[in-house]
Amino acid sequence: VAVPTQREARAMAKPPVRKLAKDLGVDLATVTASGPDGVVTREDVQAAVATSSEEVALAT
Amino acid sequence: MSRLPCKDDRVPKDSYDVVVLGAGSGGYACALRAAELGLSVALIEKDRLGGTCLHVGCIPTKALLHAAEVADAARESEQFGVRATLEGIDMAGVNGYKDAVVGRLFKGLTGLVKGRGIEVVEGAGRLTSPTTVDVAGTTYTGRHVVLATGSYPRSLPGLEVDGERVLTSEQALRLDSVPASVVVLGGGVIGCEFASVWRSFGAEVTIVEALPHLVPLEDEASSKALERAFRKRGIAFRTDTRFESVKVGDDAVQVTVAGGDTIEADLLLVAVGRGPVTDKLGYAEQGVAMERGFVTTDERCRTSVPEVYAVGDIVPGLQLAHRGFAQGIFVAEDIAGLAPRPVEEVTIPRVTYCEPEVASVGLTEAQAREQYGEEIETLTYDLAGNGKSQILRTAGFVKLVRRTEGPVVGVHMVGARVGELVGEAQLVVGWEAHPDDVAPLVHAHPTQNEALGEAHLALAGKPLHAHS
Amino acid sequence: MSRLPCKDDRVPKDSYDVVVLGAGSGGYACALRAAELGLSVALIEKDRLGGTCLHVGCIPTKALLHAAEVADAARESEQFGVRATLEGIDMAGVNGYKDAVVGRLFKGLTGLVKGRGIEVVEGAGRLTSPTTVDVAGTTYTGRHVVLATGSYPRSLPGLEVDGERVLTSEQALRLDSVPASVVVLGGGVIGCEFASVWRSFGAEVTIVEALPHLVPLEDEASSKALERAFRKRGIAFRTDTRFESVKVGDDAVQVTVAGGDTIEADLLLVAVGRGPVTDKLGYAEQGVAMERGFVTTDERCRTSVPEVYAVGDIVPGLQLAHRGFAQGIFVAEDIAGLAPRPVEEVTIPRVTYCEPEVASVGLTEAQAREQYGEEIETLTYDLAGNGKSQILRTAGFVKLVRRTEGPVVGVHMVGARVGELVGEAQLVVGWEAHPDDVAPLVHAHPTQNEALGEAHLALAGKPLHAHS
Ligand SMILES: Cc1cc2nc3c(=O)[nH]c(=O)nc-3n(C[C@H](O)[C@H](O)[C@H](O)COP(=O)(O)OP(=O)(O)OC[C@H]3O[C@@H](n4cnc5c(N)ncnc54)[C@H](O)[C@@H]3O)c2cc1C
Ligand SMILES: Cc1cc2nc3c(=O)[nH]c(=O)nc-3n(C[C@H](O)[C@H](O)[C@H](O)COP(=O)(O)OP(=O)(O)OC[C@H]3O[C@@H](n4cnc5c(N)ncnc54)[C@H](O)[C@@H]3O)c2cc1C
Repeated sequence: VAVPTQREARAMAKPPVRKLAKDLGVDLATVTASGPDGVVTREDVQAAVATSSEEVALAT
Repeated sequence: MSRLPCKDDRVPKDSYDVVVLGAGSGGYACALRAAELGLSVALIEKDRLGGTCLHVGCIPTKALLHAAEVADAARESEQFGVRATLEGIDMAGVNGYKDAVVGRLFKGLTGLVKGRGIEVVEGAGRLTSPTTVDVAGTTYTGRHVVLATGSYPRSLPGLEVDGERVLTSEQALRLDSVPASVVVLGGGVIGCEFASVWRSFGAEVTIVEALPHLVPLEDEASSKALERAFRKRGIAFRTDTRFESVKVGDDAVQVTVAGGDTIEADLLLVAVGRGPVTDKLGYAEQGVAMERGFVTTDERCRTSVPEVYAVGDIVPGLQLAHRGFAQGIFVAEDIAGLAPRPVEEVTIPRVTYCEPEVASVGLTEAQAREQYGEEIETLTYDLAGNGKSQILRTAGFVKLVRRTEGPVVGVHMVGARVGELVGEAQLVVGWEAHPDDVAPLVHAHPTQNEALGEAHLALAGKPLHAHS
Repeated sequence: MSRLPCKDDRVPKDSYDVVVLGAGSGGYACALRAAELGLSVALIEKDRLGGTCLHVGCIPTKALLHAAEVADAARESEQFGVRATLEGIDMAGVNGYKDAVVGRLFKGLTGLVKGRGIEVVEGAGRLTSPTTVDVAGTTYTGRHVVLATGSYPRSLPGLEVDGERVLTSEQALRLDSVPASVVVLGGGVIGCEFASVWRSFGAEVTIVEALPHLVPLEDEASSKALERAFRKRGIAFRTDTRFESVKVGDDAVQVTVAGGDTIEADLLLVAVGRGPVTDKLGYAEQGVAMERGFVTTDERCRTSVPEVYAVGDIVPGLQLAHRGFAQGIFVAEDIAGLAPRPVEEVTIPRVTYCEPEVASVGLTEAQAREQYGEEIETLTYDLAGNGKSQILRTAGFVKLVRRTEGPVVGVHMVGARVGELVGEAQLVVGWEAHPDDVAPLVHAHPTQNEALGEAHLALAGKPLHAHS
């Protein structure tokens, strides 16, 4: 099950961004990509973190 | 792993998926990758598989440069407590070594090409239609034709190369003795590499360069550092200086530069650039768009004629073997329908293998400023702070250029052996890493690549062995 | 950029944010980073700033190894057409060179530590409470204490180091002549490096190693390649062989190994590992948990006592200077409240700087198999196909270990100068890149880092200069 998502992830972002997402606990598959050819950018990952922490803030 | 069509169902001898004209870096890489992807390939070469790079370019020059390094090591051995004496250079021995290296790699390449079932056609080809190349009366038809005829050493108007006293790089590679003195016309990569070799072999060398700096395509900091190092090595150079004329005597040349100064030497090397080999090959006649002799293409290596691609030195841009490889591979994959991503010129690493080496990838500071205005930051880490560089007794630096708060867009390095650091630098630039991404990956101590690590640490605001 | 507290509002002399005990790689890196982050720091050192690495470790050994390289270059110069003669090794000259390198880096480090406003305390410290270290009667109090007292060369039970004929690495660094013959006890990193130096300097060398391979922590392929290369260089070794005893004579040692064989030599180097310097320093007394003399910590370098951290060689794991740096930086940032990410041991690069070099990062094939079962793939690219390695006349390989369809988890390399390639390799492993990520970034030709590129191309299913 893990293998296909990994392959997806690989296509979706450059290695340092993937690593960043992993470190921040962001699932790349859930991030809206803004880069060319559907590539997830660093900004996309950071936006995803901001959104999720806002959601957390709203929920509490 | 390979998917070669088996011998029996191979397409007729004169009809192929791809016909590649020229078996240099660009052409053979394209042929290898195409064959690997199951395409039938004819590879036409009038001289030897491997082209300029293998026979009269990258490989033989780097062999000379290594012999030069060995000579320098012996000459400077006392500095390290080693008692060795440099008695001289045996050019027959140097050439034997160089030719053995070329021969071995040539054998390897020949085996590789054969092993992948590529049809190698010996002879000079000519484009006779968008899908045909003629070689000595035989027509080779391809669904696609890839032009890869490479480049030749240029001269200046009125400057005649005689192959005796006035040489191109090709002839300079075949000298059977070390000249006592040389004038090198052109301070680009090839000129600086030969100047470096000859100086290490004991010659008096003067470089004449019309532009304001040596290796003028590099970041200005790199040019200046190289000039400093060359000055220390006793390599004379006159930048901002135009060549005017040369008088060839029986055993010397007299070079006159703008202003009237003259320089005498045994030899004159003409290293003023390389022109495309595209003349009289039928390209223009078949409607392939050209510009000053070069074949123009889009970023997908497509010429103005739909069936015809072009790769390598005949396409305007960096004249480097690995750019040829990359373009060749790209075209093969494109033809095979893999929809590859175009080769980004800016992520192609560049190395000048003189002593000290100059290496870079990405934008120079000036280019970055042009592109991003004031939104850039630079950081220079001096190799004086790098243990391994101190051990090698080399001077130089690692300079990073980044977009403010953004990725590293350029890496520039000068110093002995820094050419090997460009592999790491190209991942950083190619993957658009931020200094913060590199910072947690602490580098091996004591290496020169540690200097790259320190530079990224410092740029991320966490200098370790650097003054903040 | 630095945020040093200005002199006037500095905390009282005996109370600090951080008290660091030991100024080796781990300790001084921690102090530098802490000061940079605005913390007040006392750095206690009984000997010299820089510790093992700078004075009797990494730096002096690598200087010897470079002198060895210069000697080899002279000895083998004829192969490259250079007529040079190696007359001998002038150990006074070698030591002068080595000491000059150390001296220069020591000066740089001293300046750096001073420049950041760190209070350097000279003397031997002892932990007297979770927040205090005593030095010759003065108590230094820290909100946090960082233990970084490093390691010392171990011996075997019954094997007495006399500093004359039976030496540790520390004494071996101070020899004033080249021994005619040496037995090296221990085929790990330090043993192999000294063996390599002495062989290059002309000695007969025999390594005795109890485990089945030289550099036994490396991938087995690397060990085997090193063994092959050492054999060719005439370095004898007996693996799977236990040391039994040594008889020290007036001008020789006689080493007896299990089974009864004896080996005679001028000297015996004991390089069987390094033990932690933790004895009688108050650690155990203050309740710091220990294991076989090492201070145990969690992945955040915290000991069992909340205020006390430990970094470097006293913490079980890789005994490497840059691991010390990384841990020191980590602890400083942790104390400063930056919530840094723990140092991942597996992304720390490892280099053995003998000739040929051995370099690696990540998992060995065996470790990967243990972790992922059959879900791994490996690829070995032979340096015979790499132009630059042919030019250097070196043999070796680049071996990649990846998870099937997944990232590269290990890179292993053997060959002259491959230590410099580990910078790129560590980005690949550290950023968990897939071969497909590396493949489009075509490497500079002709470099050795090209071999890394070719290996990734091949593993991505697109071999260029490799048989598929
Ligand atoms: C001295 C020197 C040093 C260099 N050092 C380096 C270096 O260190 N690193 C680097 O990256 N680059 C280096 N280069 C540049 C590198 O050699 C070129 O970029 C590279 O060879 C270009 O490849 P190519 O395939 O475009 O052309 P080429 O290698 O020139 O190959 C073209 C081939 O086409 C053949 N050909 C031409 N016309 C015909 C025809 N009509 N029919 C059949 N065959 C034909 C030629 O015989 C030749 O074999 C160096 C060049 C020189 C001159
Ligand atoms: C021959 C050799 C070669 C090596 N080569 C390499 C290499 O190439 N690359 C690499 O990464 N690593 C190498 N190492 C290992 C490296 O030197 C160590 O990993 C590193 O020095 C560990 O740093 P540390 O801060 O833990 O300890 P140390 O460097 O040992 O520093 C500890 C310091 O604490 C001081 N100290 C101890 N007790 C007290 C006390 N009570 N009071 C005050 N001060 C005290 C000591 O004087 C010393 O300065 C080599 C080691 C050796 C021996």
